[in-house]
Amino acid sequence: MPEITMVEAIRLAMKEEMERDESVMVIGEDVGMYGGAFRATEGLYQQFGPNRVVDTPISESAIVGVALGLAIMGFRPVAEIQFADFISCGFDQIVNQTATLRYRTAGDMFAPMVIRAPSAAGVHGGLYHSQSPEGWFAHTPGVKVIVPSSAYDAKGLLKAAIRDDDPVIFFEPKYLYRRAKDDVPEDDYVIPIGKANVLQEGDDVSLITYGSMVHHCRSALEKLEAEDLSIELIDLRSIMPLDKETIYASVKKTNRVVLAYEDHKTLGIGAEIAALLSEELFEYLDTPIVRVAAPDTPVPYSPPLEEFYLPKEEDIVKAVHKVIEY
Amino acid sequence: MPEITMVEAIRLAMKEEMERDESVMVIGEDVGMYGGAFRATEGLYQQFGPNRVVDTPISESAIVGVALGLAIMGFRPVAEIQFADFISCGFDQIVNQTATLRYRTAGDMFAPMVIRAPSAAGVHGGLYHSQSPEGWFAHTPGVKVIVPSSAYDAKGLLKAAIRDDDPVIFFEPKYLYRRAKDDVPEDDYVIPIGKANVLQEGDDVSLITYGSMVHHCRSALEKLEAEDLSIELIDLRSIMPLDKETIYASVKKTNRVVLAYEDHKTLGIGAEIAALLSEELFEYLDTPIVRVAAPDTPVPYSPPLEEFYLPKEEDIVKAVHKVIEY
Amino acid sequence: MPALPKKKLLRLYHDMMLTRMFEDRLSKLYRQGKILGGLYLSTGQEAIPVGTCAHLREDDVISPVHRDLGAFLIKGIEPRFLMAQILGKETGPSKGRDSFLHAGSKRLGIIPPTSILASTIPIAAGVAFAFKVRGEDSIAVSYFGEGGSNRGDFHEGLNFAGIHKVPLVLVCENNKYAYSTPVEKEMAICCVSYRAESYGFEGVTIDGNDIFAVYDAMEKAVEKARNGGGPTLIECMTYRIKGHSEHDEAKYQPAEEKEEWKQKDPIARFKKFLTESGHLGESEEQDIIDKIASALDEAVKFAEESPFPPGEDALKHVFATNEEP
Amino acid sequence: MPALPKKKLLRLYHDMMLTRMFEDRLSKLYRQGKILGGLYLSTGQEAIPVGTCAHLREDDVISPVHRDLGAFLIKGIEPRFLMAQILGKETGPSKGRDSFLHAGSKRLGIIPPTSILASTIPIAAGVAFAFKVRGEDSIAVSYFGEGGSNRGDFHEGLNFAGIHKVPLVLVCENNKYAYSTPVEKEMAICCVSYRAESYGFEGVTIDGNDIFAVYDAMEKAVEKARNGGGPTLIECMTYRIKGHSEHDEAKYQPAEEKEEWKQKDPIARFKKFLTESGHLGESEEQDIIDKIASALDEAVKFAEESPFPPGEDALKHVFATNEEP
Ligand SMILES: Cc1ncc(C[n+]2csc(CCOP(=O)(O)OP(=O)(O)O)c2C)c(N)n1
Ligand SMILES: Cc1ncc(C[n+]2csc(CCOP(=O)(O)OP(=O)(O)O)c2C)c(N)n1
Ligand SMILES: [Mg+2]
Ligand SMILES: [Mg+2]
Repeated sequence: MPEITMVEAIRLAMKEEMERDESVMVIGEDVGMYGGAFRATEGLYQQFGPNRVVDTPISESAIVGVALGLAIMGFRPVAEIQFADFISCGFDQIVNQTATLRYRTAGDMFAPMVIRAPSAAGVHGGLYHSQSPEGWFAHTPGVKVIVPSSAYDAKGLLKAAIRDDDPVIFFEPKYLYRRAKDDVPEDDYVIPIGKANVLQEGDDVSLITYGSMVHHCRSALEKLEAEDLSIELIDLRSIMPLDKETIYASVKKTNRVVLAYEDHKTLGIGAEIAALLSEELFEYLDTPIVRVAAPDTPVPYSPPLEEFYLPKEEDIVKAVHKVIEY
Repeated sequence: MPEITMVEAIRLAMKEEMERDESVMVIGEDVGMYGGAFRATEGLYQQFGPNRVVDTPISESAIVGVALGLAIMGFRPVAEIQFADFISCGFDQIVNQTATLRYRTAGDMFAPMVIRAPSAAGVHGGLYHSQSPEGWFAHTPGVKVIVPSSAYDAKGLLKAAIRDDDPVIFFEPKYLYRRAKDDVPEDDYVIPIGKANVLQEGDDVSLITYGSMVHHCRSALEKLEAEDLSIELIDLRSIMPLDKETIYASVKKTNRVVLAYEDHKTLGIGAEIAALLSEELFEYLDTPIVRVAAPDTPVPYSPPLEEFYLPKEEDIVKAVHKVIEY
Repeated sequence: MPALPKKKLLRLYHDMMLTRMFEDRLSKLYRQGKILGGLYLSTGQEAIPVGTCAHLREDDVISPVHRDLGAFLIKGIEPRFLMAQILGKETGPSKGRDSFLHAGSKRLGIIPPTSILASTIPIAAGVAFAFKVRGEDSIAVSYFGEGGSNRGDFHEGLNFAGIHKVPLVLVCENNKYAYSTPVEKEMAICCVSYRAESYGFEGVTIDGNDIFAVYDAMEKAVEKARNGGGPTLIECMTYRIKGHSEHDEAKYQPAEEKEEWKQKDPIARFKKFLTESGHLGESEEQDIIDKIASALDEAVKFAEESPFPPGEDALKHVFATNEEP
Repeated sequence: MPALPKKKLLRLYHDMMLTRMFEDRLSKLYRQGKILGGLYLSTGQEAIPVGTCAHLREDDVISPVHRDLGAFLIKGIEPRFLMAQILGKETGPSKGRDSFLHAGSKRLGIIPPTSILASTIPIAAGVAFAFKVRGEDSIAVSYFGEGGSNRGDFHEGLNFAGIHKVPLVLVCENNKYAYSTPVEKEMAICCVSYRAESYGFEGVTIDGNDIFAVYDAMEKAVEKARNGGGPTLIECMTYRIKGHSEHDEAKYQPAEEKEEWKQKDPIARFKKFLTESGHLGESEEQDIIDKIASALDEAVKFAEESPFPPGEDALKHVFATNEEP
């Protein structure tokens, strides 16, 4: 089992799915001969040709719309938005056309398609190469939203997304593209959408997170190791649907919750989890639910600003202490 | 003080502000001679002429972008999106251009503009004439979001929005356009953005809501009158910024919370309020926080479906009972 | 010109009459309060869906918009199901889930419109691209108003279609108004067809009230599309005789203008031709009208007697996982 | 053609050299790891911002994009401030808040670019509309690549500008590539200027590597815009000599093509003219270069010595209410 990076795992997932199923296509800007801005589609054009790997003009709305047309016709397009920050340009096609298709045709038509986009900050991208738009889409009925945190997960989740009969938005934390490395099996495996991953079991605190924050949580846990705390670390993997079962089971055990996410604090997915818990698991909560998230500002560029902006290891440590010492 | 409808109050606010300040303009589809799809701009073209009341082609992205250009040049445009459901077409101009301008220029440039749009359901509009998009924008740093519930508030809040130096999205529940009627002063008054309105004081439950749900909450309260409960009814008016002060003061007193909103339950503004309370007011909460909201589906058309979809008086009554009997 | 066999001519006439009479029923139902929400009629524009859809096969796919009621019928939705759709009934294609003509059919090749104007253009381009990728000779047809042609999706959709030379026919219904906005305020040019040049394919402007002009232009465009020649934009000049929707008095449309265009009514014009050329006798016409009328009676009856969907169905069909079992 | 006084000619030459030399410094700083994020250079395209901005007044407003470094300088941002901007320093116009050329200035009339291509076109149309409403004779100039011209905002922005005949000049930099995508895959036509016709105004295609062609075309367009004649689209044909960004080796650009275009370098070409026509002697040239070099030394020094903004400033400037006191 070779160790590969997240971006390689993503490429492998597409390659294998395209080999397995003729209806899988790739479409987006520079995804063809060039292999994509982050090289996620490298080699696919050469292997599958221009009918299955389609370069588009700079037209995010058409990228989504054309993919939707293909999906209606039985293809399984994987559309790439070059940076998640530009998904705003295809917003209507996603929320009003794609997300609603099954609903408004009472199941007669549906959209088995994936929209992939490199997201999140940590690489000095500034306002327009750093965004975490998952909150908008988690609020939009009819699309699923995934953010992987490891190369292994990325492959299995992307395969699940491609095989899913509903539209899936797949945000790839670009900070992890080459930093996250795993032994990734070369054969076929699928990680079900909507299932969180308990990365570490524990009894004292449920630390719930996803994406690049998983890594900051892990290093926070290392810091906390000396303190003899038993922390359950949960990687959501799917932002929507949420794995309530896993979350609730954990909170019933620990009675303390820290939510860590890189999206803006206000109405990031942590808000929904906190709301669910305060509604459905009230009697299990021994302490306030603490959120560690980015502030409600755009993502700034300059290193000290971005550093300040991003939720960090020490914020997580502090939050854990807060619920422990409450 | 004449009794006027909400849509008349909105028109009056624009008229008065245009008389007061030459830099106020109106721009949108059919807003000129025709006076707007809901007649909110009726008479303005005749009074202020084509340089200040501007008909546009069907181009929501350009409507927002042109308004932003005008705002940069010192105008105070009030842009109308014919239905809130179409705001998705101008999404990038709002979230990536308008909302960020002040931030990315470190305050050198800013966007004193208003985007008005008729929103929400209850008039058999189906998927595309019924949406409540406030959740997306409350999650977007740099824009303020307002939803009035009465003619009186609509006038005062719209005036505040027009005078605000930052972009304000002003959603007008079209269900209330002609149903909400108040004695509205003909003279100048402003209702500050970010201040909630305590419509009824009470000690047992904080019932927090906004928009058309205010009216369903009121009728729920009538139903509950016989039960000798003391309910504090709060109309948020501003979805963003939230009036934490008023909310917190109420919850500290009542220790029980019901959140009622017409937006989708998941990541509607109630999620944020619940999260804030479970984080910052944990010790004051005696019961679970109950949310009464629309389900996570598009808004269906047919009367029984829409009726089922919309959160109702009886849901509010049930939720109040739930927290009281907990 | 009309080297068409009588049967074909009468079929076109029938379809135009069906559209007109269907909409007249809707107008009545609307006044009876049986249609909730907006009602947008195509009175005076019937030649466009009829003359274009006449060339389509079952495996072709259309994406109609709000003033294309005729297209739904000709592409195969039975009047009673369309009527049920418009009344919000369980038996309509959307099962009451969306309003008016927001109805699609995978089997019949109909992409359901959404209200978002022009948004179906890139989708139709994607459908046409699918045919091309598969090497099939089916085509896609995308309808839109001149108003919708000002949205970004028009630009992005046509550009993609032009680059890939997909089998797509773009039918623009230029009826001089977008809601209250006259065409001069929508664009600084006379003709939407000029815009096709920006995307490397042909655009033509024709008399949309002349069924033969529509029929002929579409014939060429369809043949070209089926044979790998890529897209064509057909701009059909017409006029919106009624208001934007049934609640719009449309005082902004000058009375003389309206009168002038009433004289150009596509059905009256076609009927004159058919009568004068001996293709349509009085009793034949009465026959057509009677048949349509009784079909519509049946359709209205069916729709009115159909149940509304049960409220709790509102929760279905968001994802595959909450489909019916 | 060049009936320009020597002083003006040398100013143009200076501005092109300044752009080239500024970018060469950036390239070095990038390799030293001092520029974080992407670096997009305009090597070979310098005549476009220089030849167009030469006609602008302080009260005119530009909306440049990522390959318009020259425009920022000519419109008045001092080299040291622009350098500080690019290094993410507190002393840059955005105070380190956004990257690279994402810098604006209300006083100097510069709309800051965002990465979202073409999005500034409707904004510039709004700025131009503001001038029209106020009856002022200032103009707006919007820059974009041929790649960006495929986005919906191009269509919506130009359509609005055409309807209202606003004083707007649209400068398209057609450098044959959008990132790795060659122009044939971006559109099915040769020239973006064709698209102007869709909006009722003139589009011209010129040699963007010929400073005189750029200067002349802009002169006409600016005069027209100032005098109520409405927008013009000027498409400047050019070529991206370097990769899309400094990390892109651009193997997709054929070597011969690149070589061919290197021969058409706008600076070398202009220099040849200036030398042959006796406007530029060797020592004069050295003088210009020396002055620029020392200005750049100073700029780099200033930028490097400038502090980064303090981290907690990240929370400022979201709303007026959290401005500095
Ligand atoms: C994106 C969008 N903006 C606005 C509307 C509101 N609206 C519905 S129909 C219409 C006019 C459409 O004009 P046109 O495209 O010419 O079609 P017509 O109604 O004339 O047939 C408008 C503005 C809409 N449905 N979608
Ligand atoms: C809306 C959007 N989509 C994609 C990108 C990514 N991107 C940045 S520059 C570029 C190519 C731009 O090409 P062009 O407009 O021709 O300008 P050039 O770089 O050639 O000067 C792309 C695709 C972007 N910045 N914005
Ligand atoms: Mg029209
Ligand atoms: Mg280019």
